[in-house]
Amino acid sequence: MLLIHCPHCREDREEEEFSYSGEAHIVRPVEPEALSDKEWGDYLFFRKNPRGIHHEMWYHGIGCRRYFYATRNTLSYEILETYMVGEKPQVIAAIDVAIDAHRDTPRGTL
Amino acid sequence: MNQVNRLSAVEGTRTRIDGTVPINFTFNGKQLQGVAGDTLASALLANGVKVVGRSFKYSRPRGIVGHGAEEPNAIMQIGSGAATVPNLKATQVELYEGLEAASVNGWPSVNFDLMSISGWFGRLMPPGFYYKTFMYPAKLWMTYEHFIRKAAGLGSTPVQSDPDSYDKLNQHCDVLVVGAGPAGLVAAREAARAGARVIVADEQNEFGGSLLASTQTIDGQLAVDWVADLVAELNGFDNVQTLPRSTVFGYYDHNFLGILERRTDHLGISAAAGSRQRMHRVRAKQVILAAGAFERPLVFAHNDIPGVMQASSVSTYVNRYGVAPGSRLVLFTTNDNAYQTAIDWHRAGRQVVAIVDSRSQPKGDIVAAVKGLGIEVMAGHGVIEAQGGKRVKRALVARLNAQGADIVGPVETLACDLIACSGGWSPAIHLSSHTGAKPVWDDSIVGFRPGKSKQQERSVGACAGTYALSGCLDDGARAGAEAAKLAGHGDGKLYFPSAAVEEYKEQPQQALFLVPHSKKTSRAPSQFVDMQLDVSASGIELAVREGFESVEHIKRYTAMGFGTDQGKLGNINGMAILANALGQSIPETGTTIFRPSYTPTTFGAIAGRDIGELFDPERYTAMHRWHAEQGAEFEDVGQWKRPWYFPHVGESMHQAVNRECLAVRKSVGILDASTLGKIDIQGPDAAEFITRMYTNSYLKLALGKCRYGVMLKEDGMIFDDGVCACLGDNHYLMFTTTGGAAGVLAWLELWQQTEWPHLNVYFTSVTDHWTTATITGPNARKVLAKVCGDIELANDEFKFMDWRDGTVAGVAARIFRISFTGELTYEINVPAHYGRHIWEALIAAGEEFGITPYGTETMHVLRAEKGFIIVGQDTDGSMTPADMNMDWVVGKNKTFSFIGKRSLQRSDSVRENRKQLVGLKTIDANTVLPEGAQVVFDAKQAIPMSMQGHVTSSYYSANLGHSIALAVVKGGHSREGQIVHCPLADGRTIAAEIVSSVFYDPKGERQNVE
Amino acid sequence: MSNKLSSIKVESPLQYFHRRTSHQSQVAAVNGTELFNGDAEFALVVKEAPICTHLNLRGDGRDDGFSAGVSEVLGIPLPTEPGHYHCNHEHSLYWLGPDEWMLVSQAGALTLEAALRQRLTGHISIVDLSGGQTLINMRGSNTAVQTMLKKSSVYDFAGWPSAQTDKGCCVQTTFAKATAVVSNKSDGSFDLIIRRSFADYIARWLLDAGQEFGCRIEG
Amino acid sequence: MKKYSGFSLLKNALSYHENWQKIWRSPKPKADYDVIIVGGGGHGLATAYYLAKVHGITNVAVIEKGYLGGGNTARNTTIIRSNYLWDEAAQLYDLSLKLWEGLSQELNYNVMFSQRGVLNLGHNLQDMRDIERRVNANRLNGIDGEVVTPERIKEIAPLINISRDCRYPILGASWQPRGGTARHDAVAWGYARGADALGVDLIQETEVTGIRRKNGVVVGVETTKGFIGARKVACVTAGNSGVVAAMAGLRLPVESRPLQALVSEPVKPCLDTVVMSNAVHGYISQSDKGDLVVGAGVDGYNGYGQRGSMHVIEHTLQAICELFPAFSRVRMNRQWGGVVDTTPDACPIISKTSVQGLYFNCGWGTGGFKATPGSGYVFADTVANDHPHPLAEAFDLERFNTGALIDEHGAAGVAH
Repeated sequence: MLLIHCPHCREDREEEEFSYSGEAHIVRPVEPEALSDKEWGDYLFFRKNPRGIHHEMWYHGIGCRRYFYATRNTLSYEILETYMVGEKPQVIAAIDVAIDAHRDTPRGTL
Repeated sequence: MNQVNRLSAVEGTRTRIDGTVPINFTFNGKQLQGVAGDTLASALLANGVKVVGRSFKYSRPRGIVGHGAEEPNAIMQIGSGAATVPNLKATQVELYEGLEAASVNGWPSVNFDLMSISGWFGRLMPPGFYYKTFMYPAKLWMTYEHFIRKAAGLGSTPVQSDPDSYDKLNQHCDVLVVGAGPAGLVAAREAARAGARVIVADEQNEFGGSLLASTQTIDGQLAVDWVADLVAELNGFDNVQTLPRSTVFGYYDHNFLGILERRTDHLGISAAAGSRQRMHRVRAKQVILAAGAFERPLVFAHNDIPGVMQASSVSTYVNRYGVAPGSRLVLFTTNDNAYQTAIDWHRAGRQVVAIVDSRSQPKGDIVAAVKGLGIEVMAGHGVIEAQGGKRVKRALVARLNAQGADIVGPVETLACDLIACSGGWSPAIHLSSHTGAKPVWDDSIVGFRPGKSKQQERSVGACAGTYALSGCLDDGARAGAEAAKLAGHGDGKLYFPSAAVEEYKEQPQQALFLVPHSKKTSRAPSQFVDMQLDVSASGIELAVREGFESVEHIKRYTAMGFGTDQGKLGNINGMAILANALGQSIPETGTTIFRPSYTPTTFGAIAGRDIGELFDPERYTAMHRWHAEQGAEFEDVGQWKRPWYFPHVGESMHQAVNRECLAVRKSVGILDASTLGKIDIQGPDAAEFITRMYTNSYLKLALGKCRYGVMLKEDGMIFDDGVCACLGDNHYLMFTTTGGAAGVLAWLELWQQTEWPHLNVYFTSVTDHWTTATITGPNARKVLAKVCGDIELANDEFKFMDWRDGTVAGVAARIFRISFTGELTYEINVPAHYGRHIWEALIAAGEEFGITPYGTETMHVLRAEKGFIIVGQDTDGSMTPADMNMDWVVGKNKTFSFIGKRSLQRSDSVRENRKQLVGLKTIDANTVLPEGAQVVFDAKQAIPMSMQGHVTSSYYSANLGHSIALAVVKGGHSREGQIVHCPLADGRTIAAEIVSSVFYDPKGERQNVE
Repeated sequence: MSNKLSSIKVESPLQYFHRRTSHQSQVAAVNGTELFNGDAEFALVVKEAPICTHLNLRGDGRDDGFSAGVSEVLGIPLPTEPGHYHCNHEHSLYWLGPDEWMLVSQAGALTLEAALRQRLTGHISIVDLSGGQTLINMRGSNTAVQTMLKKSSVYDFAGWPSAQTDKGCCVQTTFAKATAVVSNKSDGSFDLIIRRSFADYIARWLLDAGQEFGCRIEG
Repeated sequence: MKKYSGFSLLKNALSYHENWQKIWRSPKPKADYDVIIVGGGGHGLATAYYLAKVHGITNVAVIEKGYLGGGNTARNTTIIRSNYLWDEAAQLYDLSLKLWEGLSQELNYNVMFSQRGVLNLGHNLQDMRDIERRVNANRLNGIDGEVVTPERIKEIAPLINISRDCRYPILGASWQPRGGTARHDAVAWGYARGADALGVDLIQETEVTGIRRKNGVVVGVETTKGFIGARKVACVTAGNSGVVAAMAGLRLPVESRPLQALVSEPVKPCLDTVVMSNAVHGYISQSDKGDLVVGAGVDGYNGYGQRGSMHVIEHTLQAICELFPAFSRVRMNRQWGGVVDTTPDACPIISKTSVQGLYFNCGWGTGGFKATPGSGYVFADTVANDHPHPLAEAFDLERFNTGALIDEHGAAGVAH
């Protein structure tokens, strides 16, 4: 049962007020038509889904109706930070960098 | 039976019962009497009841073992009829007048049980026996299982609805103290004094914990008096909430805890108001766990015979309830602590036959004190077997070696009727364990201590392995001040002086988890580890012999710890026996993770008030009352109640819908369309934004005009549709489906806020603000003209897909000329306060035209006649606009690649043979295809058939005089004229012709009727 | 919108509820228990405010022109601190989000919207929600009011300081299985702004939850 | 392998159960295997069993980081049914159901597969349309099923509330008599015992920490007990698939979410079938021990914590109390969570990957237990032949690029 700090309301609020909106910082390709089916499929469906540090979107739907980002540990559920759209996370998992370097397919325009 | 075991007052103790208030109750139909302050268990013991139940697997007679949440045997069915509750532990049931209790197992009675399995026959049911048998012949398994199931379960559920109600409070506090024993009480006091918002919860009916049965003094006061003063002090704080009868059942993420408060159970009535139980949903900044500890039983042969009890429980019954559950006591211990039980028993005037101490040289202060009373101490001995049938008659005692692992002397027999056991204590680490903290084995306390905190919590007192009262008080106070400080209150320093306590200095205990028997474990009489599930030491050893090594495998194979006591007594012994069998240490073997609930928690309390009509909000439109008064039948659409159809007296649904349909096409009908989602969109980039979200363009939509659009998810599949109107410069109104309203708003916000924040546009839901009355039919204009004088309604003035502001029946209204029926239609929108007014005005105005209110069913028929789709009915999340024959709604020349566009070009989206929307006309005009019928091309093929699609919508069209259906069929758009078949469950196969999905007025002329 | 109310029937969201249902739940006697605070017949009174204007206001709160404009028209400062509202005898302006406010007013919706639009420039939005919402007030014994809030919402209202006559705290949060904008008032009572279609549900919820101290709903 | 039977039980009872054969060996890992299966849950063990039994590939190791069957196999609510909507899913799940029907005898281990039927309730008109559609499709696929009325539902589950007065009254249901439940632990143990007897090495308490590749071809796995070579590596790590995929530099169309369940205290038999309701969100059955076994919907956020949020449980029990008002007084004994790998179309991934010799079987979402035998069967075939089994073809990873999804939840809400 999460307690989430809404950066807009500037207070800790109960999970029931929020909804989860998936992985953050996935940028929509500027020219979708220029992508192959595989690249487009990657953008649509393939996710980091890490066991550990995760940057994700939350919607304070029963509250200020604003989206924001959270850095959350998906194993301990600890929320390490919440931050505004347009901001960069302060906490970044080492593995994130590793996976990006390893990946066998490039990720759309990302 | 009178209360043969009730003690008269004992000097130096004060019980918590009131002997002057008798309470009558029944047990297995027999009238008995207890007194105020009794639990059901103490009253049963007072009455000399020996057997309280039968064991689950072997049906062995069982008696009361403990005095609280740890009790494995005394499982009761309480009450009868709708208010009955299964599986309550007699040790936790407060006695009330008229209480009805019954054992949950044992037929025909617990004292004479036909199902009792004894001797070697029981050996046919070792752990896992059912995995090895009942397999042949395969057909018979369901028969075998039928009999296995007959033996399942403890108590019975009621068969009626629960007459009681339950509720919840959302609580927020600085410090939650779990347990109001000595450590918890002082912790709460320090935290409260520092100004923190404190909640103290304890599962018992009164605060005090172990002190309620203690003969110790604190600051010169009897412990119970000290408790009373402290509780009064706590109640004096405004910032303290005290919750007795309240069990903290689960510790969840981010310091969220669940508490179950039992409010009326002890009264024995179904509460007429308020709630039987209340769940507190607590978000605490800091938590102090002071949940105490459980005494560990000793595992010896036939240690399950009634009369074998926990030593601390015997003391509790004597000191707290004034009950001596027997006459002649053998105390079997591995530690100093339990000697107190012999003192208590002696003081109660009963005989202590002997203290059997497994340690070869017990020499603590209390040992001396006991010897001073003339009690015999048999050092270096163990009780290796209890004997008796339904009651202990004797204890077999033998000398053990120094490790307690082997018998090294002859077996003696001690006659007795009570064996009190103590194998030391196990901290109640359950809640700490819920947080994911991994328990740590500590040899010095022979038990698991709570692991490193994963949350803002700390354990104090016995649940942290601190057993001395003085230590509990000191730790508790410190924790209280510290927690308050961390929550932002006080400086962490102690305010209250520490209490003066006299207590014995204890000598080390001995670790003894399985008492040896003269026979080896596999052949000895059963040495029970988990009594509720009949798990014995030999069963654990067998599981190891069979190759199981993980403690989780052992638990699952033997069922150890899966009972309603969750292994509070048995688990540590079981793990230790396992470790020994594996030749490992206990830490190497590990522990299992405790999960919520700490003790069983009522479903109804977890559900709370959100049941019945409050299960989910019913949303009403402003005209709801009118519909109800007209006798409308309602349909659930999301949370909305929408009129389904308006039957006249004596009319069937079919007749009503036919009448409504004909009325619309012949004259005029009226529909409450208020539930459609409506989103107001403003901002300089509104048109650009909307154009990105819909498949078509809105950049050139002129003021006063509307346009129909389809919204896709990024995967290219249709997810909503509706009309969007341009209301002014940079101002639009978007209609969504009824069910899609909230989802579409969140979807718009998502893209604007996270992807295109540079686009200046605001969205506001106006669904509730506007009430929509839709009049439709050839006479719609005439009806509207009667109540609206300030809009030019002529066809070429107020065109199809226009909207106008005007006055309707004296109310400012916004009218959209759009159509979901194909007829001339005006959707009249007014602020909802005027909803009923406008509706009644239109009904009155339409009277001369026979205006007919219609519901969603008629709406569906009429739109299906026109081939208009309903998202979610004709589409299912795998349909593109092209599939729906709606290519016309996809803007091919939009510069921006709208949401979902790219997906329309994927190989699967452009594949031939996709399912496509078509009309179906049954060969027999009167046969209506069932919605959901599957479509095949060849009706004669064998199963599995090659399915080509399915019927999405199907109705009888009274206007056309034949049935109509919409279906999605593979390659359907190029199959017009072909015959398809729908094989049905009832054996019929219905043939139909693929036709255009537009059945009625294909040229769309009727909406322009003059 | 027209203000010719005299000849036209208007129906507030809870009016239907009054006509349809018994609108009070009384304390039931429970013999000999201390459970229920049964001094008063009704420890909780819920009253729906007369129909008034509700406007949703969007704009950039950090833009001085915007906040000055709003405060000039309304005579109260724009609350920019999360979770606060400002009010005077005519208007109450609630913070809903960093660029969103709810304005509840005795002034006519059309007039008020026009006045704001005239004064405000740039990217703003004003939306009339008067028909879609209603304001209800919950007053009674402190215990009853606080308990009702605890039963109904996950938000921690006890953490709020007392309201003053011209400002107080507000929050949009859960209310049973619906939502509400809840605010405290200087007289110790609480206001709830709820959506019209949920009004019946919330009224039923309040009566049910208020049963233990007695709850009356007034029109 | 010594056969289990009533006779062997009797014989062993006479010798005080001192002479039972070990259920499986505890071998030290060899240096090299033909196939390494990562993950010793039901699906992994079934894959190993069928590799050995059907394909004669016995130089196989199953590597499990904890204990066998300790993941979702140990955490699910054991519901078995095959009444899926789409042909591809229905055929796969029905293969599984057919294997279930002979599994106890096949394994000589009683997995207690109990065909007490499954009801999927409908509460509104669209539910009923979907039920009709699904049942019609099932029948034409040769899968048993019928649409039943509330009155018939009441006969099957007498304590259910079919009153029209409740918030979301029951309008009907689909009924699959061949569906039911099985004893989850026994499934893992039975497959493990069977695989072991055929020569498969079951290696517990050993975690795979890396997947070693050479020129895009798998050569083995790094583990906490060192490197183990293999020509093929088959990953069956439900709830952890993304993490294992990342070891090979792959990303999956998978998000791992908590799924919660709970059991009541044991009560006397009162519910003889499985009742599921997607619309009000709860499902329930009664075990042979008497526990009411209740499952919830998936939690809203990604999480590997094997626990979810309380409000999900609260909602589920509201639904259960609505469906069975008499159960309101029953008490929750234990609650827990598992981690489910959800895919965009609520259908599994059974697939080769871009790495030669590396295979994935994952993404079963909330419905993996029922698929255990069929999943193992088609995956073993796919691994053995390096080519998808015909029933696995549609579940290839490629579908997420072409768009050929099998939108099972589009029609069924939640695919438990």
